[in-house]
Amino acid sequence: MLKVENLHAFYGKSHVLHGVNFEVGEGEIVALLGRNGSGRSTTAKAIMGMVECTGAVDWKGQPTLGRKPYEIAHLGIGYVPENRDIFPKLTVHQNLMLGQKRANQTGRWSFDDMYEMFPRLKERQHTEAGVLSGGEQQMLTLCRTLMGDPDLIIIDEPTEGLAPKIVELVGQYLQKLKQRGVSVLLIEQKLTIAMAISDRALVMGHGSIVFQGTPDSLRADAYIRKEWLEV
Amino acid sequence: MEFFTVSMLNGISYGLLLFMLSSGLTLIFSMMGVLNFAHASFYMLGAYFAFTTAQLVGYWPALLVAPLLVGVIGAVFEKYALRRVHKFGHVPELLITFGLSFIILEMVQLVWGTSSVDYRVPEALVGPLFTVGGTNFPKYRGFMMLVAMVMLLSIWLLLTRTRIGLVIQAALTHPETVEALGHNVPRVFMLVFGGGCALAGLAGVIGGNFFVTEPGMATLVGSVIFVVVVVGGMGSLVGAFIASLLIGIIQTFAVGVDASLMGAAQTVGLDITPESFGYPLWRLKISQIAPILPYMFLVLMLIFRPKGLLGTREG
Amino acid sequence: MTHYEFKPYNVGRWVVWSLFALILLVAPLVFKSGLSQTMLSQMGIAIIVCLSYNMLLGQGGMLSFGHAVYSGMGSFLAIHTLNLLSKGTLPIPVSLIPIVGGVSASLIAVVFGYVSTKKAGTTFAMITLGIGELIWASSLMFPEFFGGEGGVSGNRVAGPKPLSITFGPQIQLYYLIAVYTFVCTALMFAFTRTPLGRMLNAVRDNPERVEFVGYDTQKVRYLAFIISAFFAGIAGGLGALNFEIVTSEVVSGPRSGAYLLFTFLGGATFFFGPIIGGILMVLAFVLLSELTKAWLLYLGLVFLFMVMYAPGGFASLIMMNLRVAAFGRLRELYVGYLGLAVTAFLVLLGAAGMIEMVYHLKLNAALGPELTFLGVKLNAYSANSWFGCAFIMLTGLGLFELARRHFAHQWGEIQEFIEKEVKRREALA
Amino acid sequence: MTYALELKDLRKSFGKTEIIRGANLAVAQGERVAVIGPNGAGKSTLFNLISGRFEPTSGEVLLNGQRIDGKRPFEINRMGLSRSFQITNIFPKLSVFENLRCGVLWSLGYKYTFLKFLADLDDANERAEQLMERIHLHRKRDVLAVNLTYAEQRALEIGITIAGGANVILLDEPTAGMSKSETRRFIELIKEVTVGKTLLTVEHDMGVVFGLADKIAVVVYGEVIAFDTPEKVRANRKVQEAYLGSHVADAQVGAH
Amino acid sequence: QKGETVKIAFMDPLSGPFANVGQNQLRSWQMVAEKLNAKNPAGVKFEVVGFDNKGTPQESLNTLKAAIDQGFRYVTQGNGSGAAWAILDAVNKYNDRNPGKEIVYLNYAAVDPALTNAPEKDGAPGCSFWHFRLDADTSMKMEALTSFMKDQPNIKKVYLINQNYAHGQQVAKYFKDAMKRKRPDVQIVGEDLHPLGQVKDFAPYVAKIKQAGADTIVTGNWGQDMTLLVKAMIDAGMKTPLYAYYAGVSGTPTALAAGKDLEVYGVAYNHSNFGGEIRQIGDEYKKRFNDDFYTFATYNGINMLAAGMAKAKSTDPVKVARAMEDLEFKSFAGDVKMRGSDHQLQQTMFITKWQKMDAKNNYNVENTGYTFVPIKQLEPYVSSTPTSCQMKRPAAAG
Ligand SMILES: Nc1ncnc2c1ncn2[C@@H]1O[C@H](COP(=O)(O)OP(=O)(O)OP(=O)(O)O)[C@@H](O)[C@H]1O
Ligand SMILES: Nc1ncnc2c1ncn2[C@@H]1O[C@H](COP(=O)(O)OP(=O)(O)OP(=O)(O)O)[C@@H](O)[C@H]1O
Ligand SMILES: CC(C)C[C@H](N)C(=O)O
Ligand SMILES: [Mg+2]
Ligand SMILES: [Mg+2]
Repeated sequence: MLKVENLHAFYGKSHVLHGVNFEVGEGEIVALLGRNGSGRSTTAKAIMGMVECTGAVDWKGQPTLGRKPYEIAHLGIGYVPENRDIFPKLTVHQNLMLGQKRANQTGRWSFDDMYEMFPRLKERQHTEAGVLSGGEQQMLTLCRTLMGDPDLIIIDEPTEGLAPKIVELVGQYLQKLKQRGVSVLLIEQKLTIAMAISDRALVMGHGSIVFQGTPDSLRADAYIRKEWLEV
Repeated sequence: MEFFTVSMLNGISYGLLLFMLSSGLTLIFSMMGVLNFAHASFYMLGAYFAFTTAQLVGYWPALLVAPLLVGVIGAVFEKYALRRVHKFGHVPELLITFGLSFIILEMVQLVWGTSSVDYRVPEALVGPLFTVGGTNFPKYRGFMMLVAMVMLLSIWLLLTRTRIGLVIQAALTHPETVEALGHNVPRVFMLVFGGGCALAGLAGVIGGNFFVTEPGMATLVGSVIFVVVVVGGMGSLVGAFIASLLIGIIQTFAVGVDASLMGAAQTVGLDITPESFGYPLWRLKISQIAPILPYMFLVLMLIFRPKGLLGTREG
Repeated sequence: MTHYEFKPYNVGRWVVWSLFALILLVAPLVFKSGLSQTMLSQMGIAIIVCLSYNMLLGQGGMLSFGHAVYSGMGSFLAIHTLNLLSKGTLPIPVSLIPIVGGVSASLIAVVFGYVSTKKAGTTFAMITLGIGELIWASSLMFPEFFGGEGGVSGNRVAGPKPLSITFGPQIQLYYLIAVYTFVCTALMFAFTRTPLGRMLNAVRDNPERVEFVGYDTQKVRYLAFIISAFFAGIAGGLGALNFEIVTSEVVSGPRSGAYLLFTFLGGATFFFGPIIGGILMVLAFVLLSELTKAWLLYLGLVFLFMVMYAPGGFASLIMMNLRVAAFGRLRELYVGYLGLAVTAFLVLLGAAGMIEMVYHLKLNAALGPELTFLGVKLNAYSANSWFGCAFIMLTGLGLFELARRHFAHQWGEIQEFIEKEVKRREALA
Repeated sequence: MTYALELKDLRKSFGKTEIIRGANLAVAQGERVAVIGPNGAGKSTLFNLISGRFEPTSGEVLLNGQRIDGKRPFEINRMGLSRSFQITNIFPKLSVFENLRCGVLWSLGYKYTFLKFLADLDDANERAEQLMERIHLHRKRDVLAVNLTYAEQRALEIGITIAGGANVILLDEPTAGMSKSETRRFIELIKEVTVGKTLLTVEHDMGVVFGLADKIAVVVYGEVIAFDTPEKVRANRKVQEAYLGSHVADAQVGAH
Repeated sequence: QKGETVKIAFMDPLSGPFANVGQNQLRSWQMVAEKLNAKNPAGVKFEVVGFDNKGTPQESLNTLKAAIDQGFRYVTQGNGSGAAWAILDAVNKYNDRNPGKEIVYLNYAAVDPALTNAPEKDGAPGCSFWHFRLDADTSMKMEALTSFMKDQPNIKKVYLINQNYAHGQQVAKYFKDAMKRKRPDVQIVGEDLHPLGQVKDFAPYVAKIKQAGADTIVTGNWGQDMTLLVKAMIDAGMKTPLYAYYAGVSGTPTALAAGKDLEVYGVAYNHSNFGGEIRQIGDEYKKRFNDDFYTFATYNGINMLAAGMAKAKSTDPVKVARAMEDLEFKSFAGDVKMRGSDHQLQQTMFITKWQKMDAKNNYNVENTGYTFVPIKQLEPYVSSTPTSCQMKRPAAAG
C-alpha cells in the first residue's frame, strides 16, 4: 500500500534521511524502531509532506511526494505526531471534530468509539485540551487522527508518558485497528510492546533502514539489537 | 425625557456603528491572532470604492461590490505578504499591516486626491425615520443599526455553526498538525483575513457617507476600534458587541454631563480656586473628556479585568 | 544573540566602542552644514530613544505603543526646568537638563509603568496604547502645562557658562548630545549584561518559567520599564535642548509608532539594531521627505519588504554577513553583491521614476508635464518617459532575478559550509 | 519532627470537577519519593499545587513546616523548592549556558541587580559551567535552547531545575522521551545531585521508579492511596489493579 | 535691488493628511508671485519654493534649517499655530545668534492672537520683530463677528461648541468677553469643549444643544470636527443658525449643501465673490488647478514684500522688515496697513452668509451651487484689537 523508495530528507541544509526504502502492506502493523535521532520521526514527516525531501513515496500506486500535507491526509494517511500536538484552546470534543476531514463525516470510527476506548476522554470531553494530563493528551491525539478515518496510520511514539496499564491498552487497540483493515506504521521506543504487536519490524540507524524482518528474526539478531537499538 | 430618549438612540446607534467598524478586526484577531493595524485602512478603502462604484452603478450594488473588492485585496495581501511573516511571530505581523496602512493611505490620496470626496447617502435613505419631540432620527442611522445586527448574526453563525473557526484556532498554534489532519490551512487563513477586510469594507461603505470620506478617516477611527476589541475581551465577538454598545452609550451620555471634579469637591466643602494645584484638572468637565473616555475605559478594564468583558484568555 | 564573554579584555569590543566614539567625534566635521548638524544631533537623540525602546521590545518582549509618553514627558519637564533655570531660580547647568528629563520620565514610569507592566503581551500593548492616547489627548487640553498649540519654548543659552560653552551654536550642543549618546549607549549595553538585563530576556522568552527560578516577572518588567523610561526621558531632555521648543507632538501616537517601526527596521534582536533604526528615522523624516513627495509610500514599501524578507531588520543582515566574514567567506560574495546592488538599483530607478511621474501628474500637473528626478528630466505625458522607466525597471527586474538566483545559490553553499564547520568545531570542543 | 514537605487534606477543583480530593502526604528530609498513578490521576496537578502554579481550593501545603499554599511560585522557589515540567519549559531564545545561569542567579543572591556585570559573577558562572558539564551539554554551551534536540531540551529542563540548589526538588516525568541509555545516565545524575535533598518525581517507567525511589506514593483519582517502600507498593493489590496492569509489575521491570 | 530674485521658503504640509491644503496654498503663493513679478514696484522677481513640514512643529524646525542652508531669507507658513510658534521661536533665536543673516517670517494663516502680543507668562515667546501676520487673528475675527451679531435681535441664547485646544478655547473666551461688552443680555446657555479630532459622532452634542434651548451656535471648529458637526445638525433636522470661523474650509461646504436651508454665517478677511484682479487670479487658478483659490493673504503677502523692498531699496530682510512696519499698501480689497507695534495687518473684515448662488454672487463653492455672500463689510478699525506687544527691535534696524 505504502511504498517508500530512496527517500532523502533535509532540514534546511542538514541531510537527515539518506535513502530510506520500505513498504507497508494492507492491514499490516509495521514497527519502525531505532535510537533517538535516528530519523524515524523525520521519515513520518517526509511521508506526510512536512519536510523537504527527494525520492519516491507511493500510496496505493499514486506518487505523493511534493503534495501538500492536507492533500496527503485526504488520500487516507493519518499521522499522530510525537509531541502531543493537541489544540490547547479547543475542547476535547472539538479536537476530535477537527480530526474529521469534513463536518459530520462518517467512517469506521465514531465519537462514541473513541470515548469507549478511552473513558477518561469522555469524562473530559468539554474541557480545554490544554489542561489535560500528559497521558490524556496522548490518547487524544491518537483518537483525533482516527476520526479522519485513515487507511494507514503513522503513529509516532504513542505510548510515551502513558501509564503501563494504558500502554497495554494502546497495544490492544492497535490490534483492533488492524482488524478493521487499517495499516499501522508504529514508531516506537519500547521494544516490548512493539515486538508484541507488530507483523514486521524495521530498524533505522543514521537515516537509513538497517534491518527489516519479523519480530522474531529481530529478536534473534543480537548484532542488530546491540548495534542499533541498545547501547 | 426627550433628551434621554434621543441620547439613548444616539448611543445605541453609535455603539452599533462601532461594532460594525470593529467586527472584522475581532474576527481576524480572534481567529488569526493578528492585530490588523490596517483595519481602518480597509475601512477607508471600502468607503472610496463605494464612492466610485456608487457613481457607476448606484449605491445598492456598491454595498455589495465594494466590500467584495476590499475582501479580495485583503485576501491577496494575506496570501502574498502576511502569510510569509506569520512564522516570524506577532510583532512582524503587526508591523507589516502598519506598513500596509501607509501604502493604502498614499494610494488613496493618489487616486482620489487629498480632499474629501462627495460620497453621499442614497436618496432613499435621506430624511428622518421618525421624530422624537422635534429631533429627527435619521433613516440612515436606522439602516446602520440594521446592518450591524445582520453582521453580528452572520459572523456568529459562521463562528459557531461551522468548523472553520475551530480549524483556524487550532492552526494558530499548530498549523502543521492541522494540515496533517487534512485541512487546507492557508486557504482558510486567506478566507478569514479577506472576510475580515470585507467586513471593514462594508463598514466603510456605510460609514463613509455618514462621516466624511477623506484620507484622514482611517486615523479617526484607528485606535478606538482597538478599544472595542480589547474591552470586549480579545477575540470575543459578543464581547465586542457589548463593549461597542457600552462605549457608545456611555460616551453619548457623558457628553451631557457637565459635572467636574471641582463641583464634586465643592459639594464636600473643598474650595477649589484657579490657584489650587492642578486647577485645570479639577475644572475638567466630564463632557469635555467624553470622546476620550473609551481610552480610560480601556486602561481601567485592562488593569482590573485583563480578559476584557467576555474574554476567556489574556494576551 | 550569543554572548561570548572573554575575560579580562575583549579586544573586539574595545575597537567597536572606540570606533563609535570616533564617529560621534568626527561626524560634524565631515558634515558641516547647519542642516546636517541638526540632523546629526537628532540622530544622537533618536539613537538613545530607539535603544531605550528596544529595552522593552527586543529585550523584554514588551510591545509598547506609548513610548513617546516617556520621552515626551521628559521633554516637557526638561523645558520647564530650563525655563526655571533661565529665570535663575535653579542653580544647575544646562548640560544636566537631560538628566532631569530622565529622572522625571522614570518617575512617571513609576506610576504608569506599574499598571502597564502588570501583564505582558497584548494586554501590555493595549494599556500602553490607551495611556498614550490619553496623554496625547490631554496634552492639547491643558495648555498650562503643555503650552497649548505653541508648546513650551525655552532658551538653552542660560545659567552658568563654564569654559564659555553656551550651547548656543549647534555644534556645541551636538557634542553635548554626542557625549550623552555615547554614555547612554554604553550604559544600556552594560544593562544587557547584568542579572536584571538577563532576566528580562528570560521573561521575554518564558515568563512562566522565570517564576519558578525565583523571580517575580511583573517586577522584572516593571524595573526594566522604569529604566527604559529613564533613557527615553534623557533623549526627551536632549530633544528639548536641541529644538528649544516642546509641543504636544512629542507625546503623540504617531511618534510612538515611529519609535516602534524604526527600532524594528534597525533590528530588535541585536543590541545595535536600534542605532541603525534611529539614524534611519532621522534620514527618512528629514531627508527622504525633502527628496520626494512619495516618501510615505516608499517608507511603507520599505517596511513591507523588510518585514517580509529581513524580519530581523538591518542589524540581522549585517550580522549574517559578519558571520560569513568570520568564516572567511565574505570576499567571494562581493561580485554577487555588486550584481544585486546594480540590478536592484535599476529596478528602483525605474519604479521610482514611474512613482514620481504618477505623483507629479496628480499633484503638480498644472505646472507642466516636466519634472526632474535625480537630475533627469522626465515628461509625465510622454510615452517615452514611461516606456523608458518601465524598460529600466523590467530589465532591472529580470537581471535582478538572475543575480538573485546566483547569489542565493552561492549564499546557500556558504551557509552549508558554515553549518558543517560549526558541527566540526563542536565535535572538537 | 518537621517534614520536608507535607500535604494536609489538599483539594483542588477546576470548575465543578474536583481533581485533587483530599491528598495527604508527608515526605521526610532527604527522602526520594516516586509518585506514580494512572494518567490524569492528578500527579502533575499535585506538583502544580505544591509549586504555586495553582492555588489549592482547600487544605495545606507545608515546606519545612511552613505554610506555602497560596504563595506565588517565585516566593516558594525562594524558600527552597524547585520543580521541572512535564512539557518542556525552558528559555528558547537563550543559550544553554544562559538558561542555566538564569536558574542560578536568585539563589546566589543576585536578585534584580543591574549594577553588576554577569561576567563578574564568578560563583554563578562557575556553577552554571559545572552544571552544564554534568548534564552533558557543555558542547552546546552557546547554542540557543530552541535548537537543541528534544532529549537535550529535557536535560536542560532538569538542569534549570536543579541549578538553584533547592532543597526540595520536584521532577515531572524527567526521563520522558529519552532513550534507555540517556535515561540511565540521568537517573545517575539525579541521584547524584539530590544527595541529602528531598526529591519527588513523577514517573511511568517502573524501571526508573524502582531504581530511584526510597518510597513510592501512588496517586489515584486525586488521592494518595498508598505511600510506602517499593516492595510493599508493588505487592499492593489495589495498586496493581489501578495502575500497573496484569503482568507489568514483573515483566516490564525485568526488561530494564 | 531691481532684477534681483527673492526666494521665499514656503513651509506647510505637502504630504500626509493636510497635504491638500498645503499644496493648494503653495500653488497660490506661486501663482500670485508669478502674476505680480510682472509689475511689482520693487522690480524684483519672487520665487516660492515648497518645503514639507508635515504640519508638525519639529519638522518645521528641520525645514527651516534646510531653507537657511539653501540661502533663503524669507519664510512663510500658515497652517497651524503650533508650527507657527516653532518657526517664530527658531527665527528669533537664529537671528539673535547669527547677526547679519537675519530671516523674516510671513505668517499668512496662523491665527493665535498671542503671536502678536506680549508673552502671557515668563518663558513663553510673544510678538516678534521678525514676524508679520497677514491673516486676522482669532480675537479680531471675533470682534468683527460680534459686531455683526450684536445687531441681530433674535440672538438671545447662544451655545458655544469648540475644540479643546488653544484656538477653540480662545474662540470661546473672546466671544464671551465681546458679548459681555456689546450685548450683556445675551445668555450663554451652554458651552462645550471637545477634544480635537476625536469626536466621531456629533449627534450627542446636537441633542445637548437642543436640550439647552439655544437659538444660535458659535463655533471655531474646522476640518472634520466642523463637517461632522454640520452633518449631525442636518441629520437631526436642527435649524439653529450657525456662526462659524471655518465654514468654507475643505469639505464643509459640501456637507452644508446637503442641509439646504441651513443658516450659516462666516467671518473672514475675504470672501469668494470679489471682482477685479483677485477674481481673475481665482478664476485662472481654478482653470489651471481645478481647485479653489482661497488663500487671498498670498496676494497681500507678495504686495507687502514688494512695497517694503521698494521703500527700503533693498532686499535685505532687516531693512525690509523695518520698512514694512506701519507700511500702507494695496490689498485685494483696498488699502491696508501693517501695524508697526505688533506686525498685525489691519484690514477690512467680512461677514458672509451661506446661500444659493445668484447673478452677483456667482462663485460656485465646491461646485455645490451655493456660495458665501458678503452681507456686511466691517472697516479695519472695527475689528482692530489692542495689542500688549512690546516689540524688541534689533539695534541695527533701529
Ligand atoms: N527541525 C529540525 N531541524 C534540524 N534538524 C532536525 C530537526 N528535527 C530533527 N532534526 C535532526 O534530525 C535527526 C533525526 O531526527 P528525528 O526526529 O527524525 O529522530 P527520531 O528517530 O524520531 O528520534 P527521537 O527519538 O528523538 O524522536 C536528528 O539528528 C535531529 O537532530
Ligand atoms: N487547569 C485545569 N482545568 C481543568 N482541568 C484540569 C486543569 N489542570 C488539570 N486538569 C485535569 O486534572 C486531571 C489531572 O491532571 P494531571 O496533569 O495532574 O494528571 P497526571 O496525573 O499528571 O497525568 P499524566 O501521568 O497523564 O501526566 C486531568 O484530568 C486534567 O484534565
Ligand atoms: C487649518 C486651519 C483651519 C487651522 C487654523 N488656522 C488653526 O490655527 O487652528
Ligand atoms: Mg521522534
Ligand atoms: Mg502529568
